[in-house]
Amino acid sequence: MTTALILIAILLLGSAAAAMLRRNLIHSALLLIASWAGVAAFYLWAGAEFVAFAQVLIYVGAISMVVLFAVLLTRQNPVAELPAEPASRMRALTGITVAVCTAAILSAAILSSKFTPAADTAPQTSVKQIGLELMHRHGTALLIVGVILTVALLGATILAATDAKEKPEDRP
Amino acid sequence: MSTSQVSGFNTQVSAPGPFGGPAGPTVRAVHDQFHGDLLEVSMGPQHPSTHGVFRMVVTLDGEQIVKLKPVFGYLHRNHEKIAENTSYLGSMPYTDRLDYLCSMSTNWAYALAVEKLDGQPVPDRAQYLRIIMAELTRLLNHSCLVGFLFNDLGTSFTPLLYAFREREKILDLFESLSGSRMMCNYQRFGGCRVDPSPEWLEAARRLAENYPRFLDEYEAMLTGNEIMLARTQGIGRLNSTHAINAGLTGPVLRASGVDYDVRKIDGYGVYPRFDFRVPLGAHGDTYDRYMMRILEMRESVKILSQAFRDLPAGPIMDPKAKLRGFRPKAGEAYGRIESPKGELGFYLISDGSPNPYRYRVRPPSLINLTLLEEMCLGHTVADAVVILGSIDIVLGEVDR
Amino acid sequence: MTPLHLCLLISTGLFCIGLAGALARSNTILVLLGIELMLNAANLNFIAFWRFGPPSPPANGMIFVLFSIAVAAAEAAVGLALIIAVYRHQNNIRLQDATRLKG
Amino acid sequence: MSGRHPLLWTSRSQHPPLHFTFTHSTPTLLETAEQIRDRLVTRFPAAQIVLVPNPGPAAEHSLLLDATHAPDIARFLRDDPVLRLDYCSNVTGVDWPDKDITGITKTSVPDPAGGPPKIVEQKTVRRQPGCLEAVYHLYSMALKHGPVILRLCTANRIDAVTLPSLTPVWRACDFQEREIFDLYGIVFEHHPDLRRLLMWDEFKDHPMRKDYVEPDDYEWEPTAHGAVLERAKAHLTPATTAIKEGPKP
Amino acid sequence: MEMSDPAVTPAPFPAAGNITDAEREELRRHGILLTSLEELYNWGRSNSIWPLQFGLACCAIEMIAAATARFDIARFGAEIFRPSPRQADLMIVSGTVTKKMAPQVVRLWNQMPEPKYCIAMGACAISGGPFKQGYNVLKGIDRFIPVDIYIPGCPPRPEALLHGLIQLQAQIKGEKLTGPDAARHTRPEEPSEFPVPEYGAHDLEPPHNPDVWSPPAALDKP
Amino acid sequence: MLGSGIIKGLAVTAKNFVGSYYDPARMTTVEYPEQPTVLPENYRNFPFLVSENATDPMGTLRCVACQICEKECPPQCIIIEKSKDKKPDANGKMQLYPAVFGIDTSVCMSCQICVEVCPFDAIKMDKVFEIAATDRFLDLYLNREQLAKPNTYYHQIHPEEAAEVDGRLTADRKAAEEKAKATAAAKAAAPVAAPKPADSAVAPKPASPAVKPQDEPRRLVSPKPGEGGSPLGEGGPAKSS
Amino acid sequence: MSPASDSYLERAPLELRDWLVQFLPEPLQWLAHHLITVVAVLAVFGTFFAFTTIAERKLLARLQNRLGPNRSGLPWIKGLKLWGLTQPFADAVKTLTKEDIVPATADKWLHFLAPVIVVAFSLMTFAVLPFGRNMIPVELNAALLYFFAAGAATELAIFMAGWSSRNKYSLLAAMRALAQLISYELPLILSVVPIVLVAGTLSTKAIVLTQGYWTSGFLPHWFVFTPWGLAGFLIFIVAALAESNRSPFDLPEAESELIAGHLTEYSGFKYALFFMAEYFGLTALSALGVTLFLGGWQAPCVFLEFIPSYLWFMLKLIGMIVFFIWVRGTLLRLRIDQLTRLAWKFLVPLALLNVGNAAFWVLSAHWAGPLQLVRWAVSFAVIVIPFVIMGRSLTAGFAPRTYRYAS
Repeated sequence: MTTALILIAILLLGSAAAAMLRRNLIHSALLLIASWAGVAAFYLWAGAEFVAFAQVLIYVGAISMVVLFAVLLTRQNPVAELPAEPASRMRALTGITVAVCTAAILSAAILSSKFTPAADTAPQTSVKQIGLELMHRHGTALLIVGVILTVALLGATILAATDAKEKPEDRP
Repeated sequence: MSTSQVSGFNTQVSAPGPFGGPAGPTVRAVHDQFHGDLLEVSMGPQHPSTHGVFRMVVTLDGEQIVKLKPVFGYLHRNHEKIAENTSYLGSMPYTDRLDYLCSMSTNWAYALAVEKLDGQPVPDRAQYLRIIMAELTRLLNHSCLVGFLFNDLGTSFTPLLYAFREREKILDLFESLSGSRMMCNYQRFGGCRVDPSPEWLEAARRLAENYPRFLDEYEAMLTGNEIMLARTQGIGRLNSTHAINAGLTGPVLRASGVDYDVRKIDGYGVYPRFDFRVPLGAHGDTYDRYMMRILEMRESVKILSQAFRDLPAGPIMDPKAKLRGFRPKAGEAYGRIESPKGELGFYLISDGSPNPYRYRVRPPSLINLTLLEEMCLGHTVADAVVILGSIDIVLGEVDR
Repeated sequence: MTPLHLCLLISTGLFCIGLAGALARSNTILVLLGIELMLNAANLNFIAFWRFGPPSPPANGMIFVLFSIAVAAAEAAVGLALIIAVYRHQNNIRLQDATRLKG
Repeated sequence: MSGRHPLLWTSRSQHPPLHFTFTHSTPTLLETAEQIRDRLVTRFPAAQIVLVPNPGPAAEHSLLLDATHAPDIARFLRDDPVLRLDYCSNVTGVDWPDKDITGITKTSVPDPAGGPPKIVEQKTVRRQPGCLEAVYHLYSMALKHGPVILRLCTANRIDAVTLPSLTPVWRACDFQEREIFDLYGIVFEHHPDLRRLLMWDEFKDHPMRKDYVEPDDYEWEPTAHGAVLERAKAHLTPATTAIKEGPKP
Repeated sequence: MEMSDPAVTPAPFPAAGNITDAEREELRRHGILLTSLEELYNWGRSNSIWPLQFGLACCAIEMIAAATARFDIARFGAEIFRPSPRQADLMIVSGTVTKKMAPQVVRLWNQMPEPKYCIAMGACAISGGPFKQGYNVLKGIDRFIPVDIYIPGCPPRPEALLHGLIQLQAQIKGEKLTGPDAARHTRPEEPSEFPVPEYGAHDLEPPHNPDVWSPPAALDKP
Repeated sequence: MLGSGIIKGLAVTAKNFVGSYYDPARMTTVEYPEQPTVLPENYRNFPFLVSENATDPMGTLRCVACQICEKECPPQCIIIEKSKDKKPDANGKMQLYPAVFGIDTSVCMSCQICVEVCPFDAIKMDKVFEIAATDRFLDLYLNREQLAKPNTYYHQIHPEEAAEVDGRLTADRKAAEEKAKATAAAKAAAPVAAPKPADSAVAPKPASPAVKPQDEPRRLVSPKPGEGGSPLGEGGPAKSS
Repeated sequence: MSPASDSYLERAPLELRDWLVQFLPEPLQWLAHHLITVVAVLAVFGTFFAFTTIAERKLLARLQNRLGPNRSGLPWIKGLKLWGLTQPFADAVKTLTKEDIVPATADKWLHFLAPVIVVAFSLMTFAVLPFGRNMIPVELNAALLYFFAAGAATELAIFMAGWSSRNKYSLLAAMRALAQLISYELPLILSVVPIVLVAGTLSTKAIVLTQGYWTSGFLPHWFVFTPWGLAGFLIFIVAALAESNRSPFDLPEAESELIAGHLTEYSGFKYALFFMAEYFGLTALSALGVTLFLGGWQAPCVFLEFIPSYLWFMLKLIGMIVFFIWVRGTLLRLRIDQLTRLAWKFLVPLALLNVGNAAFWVLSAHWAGPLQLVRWAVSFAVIVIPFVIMGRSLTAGFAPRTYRYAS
């Protein structure tokens, strides 16, 4: 059980870290997709089947496509990024320092806290149950999310589709 | 001759990297204009839809064409040079290989030019036979062209194979008459080579009679198809003024609404004795060019039925015509016919020797490509392929 | 160490990788992807607590994750549209160059 | 000028039109070539326009224009309401190499002895410089007549090989003039895109010229005769002899 | 490996008497295994010849005709004309190869994966044919790439192409994997890619590839 | 309505699908190697030489090496060398014969001009098309022996044409014989001149032995690239301009 | 349970599996159980793939009035033709032994990974398809979601293939593949939503079971026989064609435009993998269509139930595939902008309306008598009227023309 988790974690973290390190944007995007797939695997491991598939469908099937499209549309040089200038090296250093510090603090906090032991089996939740929950208890939230999505997509379309040239990629 | 000037014109676009990296100067200029990322694709000379070894250097913005330069010469077989070193008769089989889909009409064009050069009369029966061959060739060419066009539009060969099924029937006729499927070498100066038997004529008549049935089926298959309409209507529009100025001829010109058919204008052969109509398009787009072919085929069937009805008896060859040692009088002549692709002309200068001094082919396929770029600009790659298909080129004739 | 601890640590790792990417890289698309990773880290937490945490209303964790995914999708769409707009404008996607709001 | 055109070198122009039956008709020209020439001469007094007769049965006479006025004349022909030659069907390049013309002048020398005058033939060999020529066949689609044939001649075949391009007048000349540039080496001034059309860009020769010599990429041919055999002989060592008979089937 | 052909007595063994029956049996089995593998391999390749969708001139039309209903090259499993050379097994050089086109043809040939075959269809592809007097016509594609089957004719009938294809199938079926007469593609020393000629000022450079093509000086009397 | 055109198209292909099972007008596939190709009488592929006699093809060739076809052949794929001596032809007239007659089928464009210009009906078009080969020179260059086919073969492949040709030839022969008779009579009437034996020789003589030595197997001589002897192999980028 | 479910043929495959498993020790039985299933699915659909290719070639040939491959025979045996049925195996031998070329400039890893991923994911979709009564490899609650999630990854592989080849045609194909995926995933999923709505489940098994009733024994309650089901089925077919890159939506490998699209630089076995994946994808989508709309493994009439369920499933599957081949043999290709327009302006709105239609169907489930007729009429109208109107606007400006002749 834990072995599986650790394997998943290695896939997930490794590909995420590699994605952030690669110079080639397409490689980054593809590695990130692997990382998202790892997240889905984690959900599956945790017994959240529905969420796992939704994760794959939306992240791997949709968001990744938009990302790839964006990368292709904004390609400029064969080398994705120019050689690091001092300023950006500074940025990189700061960023990594901040991230490491955050990691340290959070890990300390997690390790020092105590949780009530979990149930042995995953809570059984059927798809129907999720649907009912969504519609009843979280109906308002669902509506709001729907509105946000619609507005965001409209905005994205308007942003990307300037000079009357409609591109299909703007509608994820 | 200033060869340095030649190289001065070498504005060949350098091959860019896979992502439009260091491209040629022209591409850069376009880049600044359009402010997008351009991709330069070289379509051909080996490409499924360039109808042979034609090449288009296409600059793309996304899928849209911002520049298209045709490159010719991959099938430049020096036909004209060879003809200038060969006797008049010896060039006849070479004309078969110009427009290798329509050897019969190319033969005729050449024979016509030589007859004009030498003042050679042609017996009536031969004139009728020539018309029969030319119109059969038109049927063959147009149905194949439509098949190829559909192929470019993305069918999996089905219409092309139906067209070739009918083509085989016509080729069988040609073969049994002239001895060869494609390279008929049938016309001679002053007549034709072989007189068809009554059975042959009967078979040809039956074929022409049944052809409309095939055409109906062919049209039912895809003419009304919504995808076909959307893919061809409004694509590659061409207005008549430009078309005339660019010297376009044949169905491509008539699709733009210009009434110009050499069969009617020159009245060569015995065409004035025939009752047929010339269809005209209104929009000058790919669909019109397609429909011109279909309608012309229907008119050809009419001409054929009249020809079979009126075919006179008599010799097929002027008895005074010479086969060997043919030396036309000094002078020059430009003979032209309405080949299935447009105006096919032969310009001959004779200095009285057995070989032509100058032998020039006016290739409709080449000149019809003059406006290819203008027709394609703003459309997508997929459309460019279709527009090219609708022009109907044969590389043997384009490059000669 | 309970599985929950492990899950949370993984989530922390993912979060910090995303954070580092978002802060350190100068490519706008990568910054956006870093943020996506951070969102995913949060989702991991939701599921981890839903599975191993104290009893809660059924499916709550999952529903939160679903919402989060939806919002992330919206965010990605808008973000990438912005990037394309910026690219159209200044012909590159370096973060440093996108400092002005006005063209 | 008139004497310079290759078609006028020999006595071809003396042939009267022939009578013959022609089963194919040509579209009639609204004006004869002479009429057009006369009209052009009045319209462009400075231009040199020569009628080049066609002695053959086709009898399609042509007009030889001088290079400087050619574009204007062409534009006039295109827009003239009587002619409306809106369609340039065919553009041909022709190479007329230098040629030795043997002229025979007969002079009758009165016989000093008082007999009938003796006719003395004197041979003069004149080296006629050649030229490169572009021939344009014009038709009218609007009025459905034609052809009017224009000829343009370069000054010589070596260095003065420029002619004005008529592509700005008729777009139809575009590829055809490029082809002539490629194969004959006539440089068309003001052509929008004068590049080689058929041969590759690195190619240096003009293969349609009469004096073009092909690169000798000889290979053994079983049926070599004539020119091929001559070429082959240069490659055959004395030891090898080509023998054409082989085994029995 | 010498035992690829069971009909040939194994040479490296000193004498037949020195091998035991078991060994002989072993050898025989090896041979049979190899030959049956060879047969399977050749069967697969000969029945699945995918030509490159590549036409040059008049013969290309007859090549298309061979693929159409009347002649139906599909019966031999060869109707999958691949537009990309990467997936093609057979290059049918159908028509006149001009000097301008020759580098492209060689390039396409180089792009094809082994095992690959070449049919020169029609007079022009074999020798330049009627156009061989032309200044821009290559006198036979075998100047640059090796040709397996020549189909004369101008153009050859579609049946002639089918006949050529059947001959090629027979040739493939007879190919050996090992031994001195092994197929070309199994011998590493045989080149798979050939130098692409360049456009020169007067001609292709070089006008032919001497490694591929050495024309006979003459048909000589012994 | 949207889709009606598509359905119509589907109906057409369905009709063809069904039709391909019973309608011979639709199903036109010929199972080529098994089903022999039926060639029309006029079909032409490559030329062959007509000989009168199947047993002695070389001796009875109609060809008199006039070399007209060699000159007229547009791609120049025929080579003829005249013989030094003469042989009687079918009419008994002494004629030259081709010592060498070769056709390079790898060049021939099957235009039939050689047949048309031949005044002796000596060269005709063959119908054999299954000649795919693996060697360009050994297999595709046809020599006299390979080209010669008897008149009976000609009758077999072009029956009508051959009958017509034969009719013409016999008419010619008769005319020649009558003419010969007439001259003989005239000569007989004339006091001088004894009839030459060749005039009455009807049976053609067997092939001249002079030809024989050439009919030996030929061999390809390839230049050896290593030996710097023959420049033939190189060909080389010889620039002549 | 109907008596048919007890028939020997019906139970045979499952019992064979159980019989095989019982020989193994207890802890391995679970593994073996699944392994056998996987192997069986692979074997059946591998063979099915092989015969689909030959069927496609033969059917296309017949559509085009040809014979098609008919003489491949067998190795070692001369003179045997076997109607060309062994053709795919010859192709397999050939492609497997063909040289594998990786372009020098290509992204080697991605170039290698793309075909692997595409085959893996297209095979994964088979896991949730019920091939027969009780014959479903994995029973999942969210099976439909799983199917689409796995299917989404295949287009990603096409993108990888196109991009990593460093060929311009491939790159164009990659862009097209992305645009196509983004456009058609939505109508595909939306066309399935009504099923989920009516059946009330995402499980494929349950969806098939809800279709397992008949009116008077021969009118099956398949979803395709309802107005919304028919509309959904049509949308599904169009979207499935697009998803599996089949004509008229074969834009990524549009032969006449982009040589071979994303496959341009693939040779040998990798090409074969793509080829395989394309057919697996087609088969999987057809199987899903059969499951969702055509009653899955259910027999069309009660009295035909004696035929085992898996045979019914196969029969329907073959029918779907034949239809797809027929379409391929007839239609021509759309352009990329028309493709996206068709998706966004036609299929998506229609599919959304169809969801509403299905909702109406559920709400009006209790209507009886003459109201039943009203229910059908309304449901039809909700689909047909927008279809006609939107179809007209989609083809606005396009119509066959009449022509004049020169006087």
